[in-house]
Amino acid sequence: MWELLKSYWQILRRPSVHYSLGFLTLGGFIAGIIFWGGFNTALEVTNTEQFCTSCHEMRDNVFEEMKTTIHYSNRSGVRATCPDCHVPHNWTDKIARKMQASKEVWGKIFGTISTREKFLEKRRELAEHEWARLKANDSLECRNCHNFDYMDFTRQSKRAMEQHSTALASGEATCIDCHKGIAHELPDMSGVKGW
Amino acid sequence: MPHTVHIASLLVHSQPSALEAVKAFALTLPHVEVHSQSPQGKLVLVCESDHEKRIADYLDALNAQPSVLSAALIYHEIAPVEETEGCTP
Amino acid sequence: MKLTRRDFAKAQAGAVAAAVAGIPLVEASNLITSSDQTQMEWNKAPCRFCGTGCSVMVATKDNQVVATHGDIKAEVNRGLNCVKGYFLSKIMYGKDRLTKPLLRMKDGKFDKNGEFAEVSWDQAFDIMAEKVKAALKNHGPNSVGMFGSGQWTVWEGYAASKLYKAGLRSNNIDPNARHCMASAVMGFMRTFGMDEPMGCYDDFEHANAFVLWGSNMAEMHPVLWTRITDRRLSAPDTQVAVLSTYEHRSFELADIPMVFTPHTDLVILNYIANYLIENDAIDKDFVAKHTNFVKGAEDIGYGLRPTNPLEARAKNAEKANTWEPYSLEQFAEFVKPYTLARAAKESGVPAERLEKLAKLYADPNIRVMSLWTMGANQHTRGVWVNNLIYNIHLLTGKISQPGNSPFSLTGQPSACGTAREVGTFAHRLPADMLIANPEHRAKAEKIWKLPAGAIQDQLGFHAVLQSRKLKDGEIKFYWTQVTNNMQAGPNVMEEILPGWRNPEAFVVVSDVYPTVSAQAADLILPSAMWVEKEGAYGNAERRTQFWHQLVKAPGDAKSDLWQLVEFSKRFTTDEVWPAELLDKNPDFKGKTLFDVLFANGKVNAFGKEDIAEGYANDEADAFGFYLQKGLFEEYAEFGRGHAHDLADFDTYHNSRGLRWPVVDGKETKWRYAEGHDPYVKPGKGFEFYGKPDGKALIFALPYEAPPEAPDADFPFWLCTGRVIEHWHTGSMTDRVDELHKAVPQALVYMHPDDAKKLNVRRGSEVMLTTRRGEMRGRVETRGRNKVPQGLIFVPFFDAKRLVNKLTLDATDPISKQTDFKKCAVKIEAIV
Amino acid sequence: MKKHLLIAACMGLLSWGAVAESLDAPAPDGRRLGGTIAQELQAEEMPKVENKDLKRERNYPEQPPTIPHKIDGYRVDTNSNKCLSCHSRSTAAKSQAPMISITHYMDRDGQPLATVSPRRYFCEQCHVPQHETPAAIPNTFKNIDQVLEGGASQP
Repeated sequence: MWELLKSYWQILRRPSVHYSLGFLTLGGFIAGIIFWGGFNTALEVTNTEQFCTSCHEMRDNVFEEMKTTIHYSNRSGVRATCPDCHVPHNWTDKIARKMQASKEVWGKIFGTISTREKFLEKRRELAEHEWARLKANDSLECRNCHNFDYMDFTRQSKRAMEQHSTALASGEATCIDCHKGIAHELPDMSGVKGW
Repeated sequence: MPHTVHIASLLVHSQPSALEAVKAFALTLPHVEVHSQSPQGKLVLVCESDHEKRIADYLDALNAQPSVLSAALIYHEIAPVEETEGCTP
Repeated sequence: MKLTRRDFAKAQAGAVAAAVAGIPLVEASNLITSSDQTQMEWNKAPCRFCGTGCSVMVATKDNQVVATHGDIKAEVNRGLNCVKGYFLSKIMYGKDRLTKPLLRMKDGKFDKNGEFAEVSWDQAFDIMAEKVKAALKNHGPNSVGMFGSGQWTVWEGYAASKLYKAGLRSNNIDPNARHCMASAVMGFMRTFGMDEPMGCYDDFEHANAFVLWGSNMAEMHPVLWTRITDRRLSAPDTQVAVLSTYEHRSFELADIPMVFTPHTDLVILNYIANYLIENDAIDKDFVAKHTNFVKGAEDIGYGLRPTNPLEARAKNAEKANTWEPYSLEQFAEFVKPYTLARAAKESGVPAERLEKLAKLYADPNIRVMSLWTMGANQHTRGVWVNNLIYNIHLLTGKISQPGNSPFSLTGQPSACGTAREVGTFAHRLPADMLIANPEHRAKAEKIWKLPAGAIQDQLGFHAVLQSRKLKDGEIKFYWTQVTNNMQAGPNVMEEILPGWRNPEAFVVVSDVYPTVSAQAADLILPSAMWVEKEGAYGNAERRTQFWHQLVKAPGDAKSDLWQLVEFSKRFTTDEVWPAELLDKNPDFKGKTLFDVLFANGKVNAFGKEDIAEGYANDEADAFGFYLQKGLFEEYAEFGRGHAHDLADFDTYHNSRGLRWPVVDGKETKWRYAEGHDPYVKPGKGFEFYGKPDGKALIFALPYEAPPEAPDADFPFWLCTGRVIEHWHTGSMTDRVDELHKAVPQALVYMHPDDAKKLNVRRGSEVMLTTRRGEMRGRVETRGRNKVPQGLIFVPFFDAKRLVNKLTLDATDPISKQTDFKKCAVKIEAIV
Repeated sequence: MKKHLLIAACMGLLSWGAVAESLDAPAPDGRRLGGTIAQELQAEEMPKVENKDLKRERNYPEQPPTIPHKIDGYRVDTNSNKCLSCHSRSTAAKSQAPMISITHYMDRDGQPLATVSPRRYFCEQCHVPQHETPAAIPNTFKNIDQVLEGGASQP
């Protein structure tokens, strides 16, 4: 066995005899593009609602709950899909989030939230991750669409205007502080500030 | 903008045992008079103010009293000051 | 004294507030008016809406209701009302209030297709009497009919029943409680031999698990829901299980939420019985001492017309309400196929939730209250569902004890007090007695001081049958009071409307507003309502509550009681009783029905001086005696000494109601239990004395398929029901601005994915079609109800959206109660 | 044969027409237009919820105030109560929303509690938003002020 590995290693180590350097460089480059493209495509595929809801855990829980909310259907038809809110748009953050997602694959395989009951049990924990992430990045994914600079307060209700022009404007609060549970149901909120 | 005066009456329903205490508290509020009261714990307050905000504040303050069951605005009239001075109805 | 305008304004401000508070204006400036003029009168009255029976305080001033609020002293609601109850002040003041009798006329004469014109009460009664006499003479007792409701006051229902059953000698009188409570009644009668719950609302504070079988109490019994919420949120071990065919507001409090496929409640209930037996969780001692096992008849049909193929196929439609002896062992064998796996598969509820539910009942340390209303009762196997719920409580002995309580809720304010206790059904007499039983008839004749044989043995028609008989031309005269069957009854287009518009029939509707029923009538009588008359209601926990007349009815509007009693003067015994009966009892000859029924020495025994001081009583003024008291005291004779004891009349005016049986001035909270119920013999522990041997029955009953289910042509389930803001057909609540603006129209609740498939969206107009009719409505994919795919929910309060054009007039074959919760519907976009 | 069919069809139409007419006889207007029971009229558009945050006059002091704003997506269940995020004692100052009344802090027996009474937890049992739609039927209810002014509501 060891011998076999050794011989393979030697083959790999040996400089190429048959192919030109140019071919190898160019070939490597092209292969790189193909590989990278594939990686990105795969990444993009996992970044769609279709992919998210291909698992029943997402489809039957959070996605089902979202269907009756304003982020699913509203006057202008601009709607948020799962990754719009739950996957960072910035590349490094995205890759970091995707790495975290490997844990979710693990969860899927072992059925951590395979039933509604299990999901509800874990909901507070899962929600807290999202709140913490959005709190830390100042609700970046919210702001990708809801940009404070372009909010026309006169078109908001009095209540909204008051909060947005004070707490939000001063940076005292960020979107997620008040807008928890707008797209999905909430876990037990005891101890959560503002609830 | 003409200077206005706000005249309002509030109906305060308190626990009968605490009526006197509530009354005493109400009288600490500026420009508040006790109009009438009943042994069932009801108190009618009349207040004047130069701004409606103050009336709302009074209501909130009364509502926040522990023995007050409810305090409600019953009557609210806004009149220009000149009209309210010196003429008989 | 010189007064400034400011002083004046202040005086005015103070006086108004004092008036609101009901404080006499002592030493305060009396610029506006004197204190006796600014004072409001506060009186108690039960709420006009659901069967909860909340007490409200009503303020009146100058013959008008000016305010209402929850009665702090009432045990039922302790100061709370629901949003409808808080707006009771406004229900009498809709601008289109009926104030004059209206008759369809052409050229000064009645014409079935004529326009409504004002007539006098005399003219109205003339034509009614003419039609009744002709019908009775030519077509027999069941050619005259009456349809009332659990909104009749106790004495109105009693007077109507007496007028029909004893006066006109027709048992053809039924209440709309038939659409509402009949399955609960038959459930009680079959299992316990006696109607109405053994427990009471005190159970809410004692139970630590609540199971809602198809009920949406958060919207339909909101004040009782506050008691469950109170218990659930303040005693953390408390659990709430909610079962329904769609997700509604009660799910907001649910620990065990369960959305099941329509009709599979039968499977779930049998699974629980199976679970209890297999896990040795039954109370063997209780079961041996206090129960018997029986097997009920199967394949009993669906209460459809006999010509319907489904009905013709049913083997035991004729003997649906029969059973044979059985044993525990046989019962265990019978429920064995109802396994957890089967229940989960057929109901669509996850197995772990079903098991959790079963454990609530199995655990001897958990006190369980089961609650149900229309989900269980409006069901083609509604009686079975009631029986199966009792099975579980009897198997575990969780019954008739504080907190252990199978509790059948009611939909109308006096479904229990009037419809059931007075027995305004086509087969019943007061105090659970039956027309079919000769002894019961004899007893009624004796109390009513009538000759033997005055009450006929021929049963009347039940609600759905009345509609069919109208259509078939067999009912010639039909009078409805306090109900709106054209909107609330099933299959309007095929069965009800054609019947009412049948030229053979003369239809009278007594109502307060031009309801859809009034619009379809031939004669409309303007009624007095709620505190415009003295009344009594009986709520779901056996509590009888009274109220005084507080204001006068507008215009010529008269109470239903006045209408019934005054109408009885139009008949003499010779006109409506057979000669042989009169020959045997010559004393009765030549008398009016008023003399025989109401001036009989009992009903007119109390003079006007008995009326509490300071209260008006328009009926006493009209007839010269305290009619309500006389009727009540005569009626109470039926139940006293027979476990239906009512206290004396005046007691009720001075209390917040009492729960019968009231023995020696004491009410009964838990029936059938020693120490609580005076009718249980000492040493028995429990005694279900409605049955001859004191033992309740545990029924073996299977799952049977519903009469109609979605298919390729009609692919959706249709479920109908209510919303919290409106009561029943909305005739009162839709005339209150705040309630109308809260829920302006009936919407078609639909799953967003279904909407997408149908190419419609929220707000789209759709045409709903069933095999019986069609209705246009707007789609709602959000909001309070989350329906599963394949099912839509439409409330029935909206007179403009008559969802009962779609429903099927299938009934439970035992109770004859309609199933408004399931039929198959097709949905198409209107473009 | 053809002729017979035609006559039969005409008869059918005629009798259908006659039935439809007699099903809908003239009647006074109520919540439904008089004489339209057998017809299906277009369903009204769904109105919007009034969202002006303006307090509305109450009919009497004991009336629960209606909600002057939208409540879409405000969850109230065992996990959370969004209404209390603004209207509870501790949050009202910050939000400047009216604090729920003192009665909401009492139990069944009128004893004051440290927090909102559980029996009052589900706000929408008493408080409802209002849609931008006219009254279905005008209501002639008169409040105490109007009654004292001498206006009688009864016809």
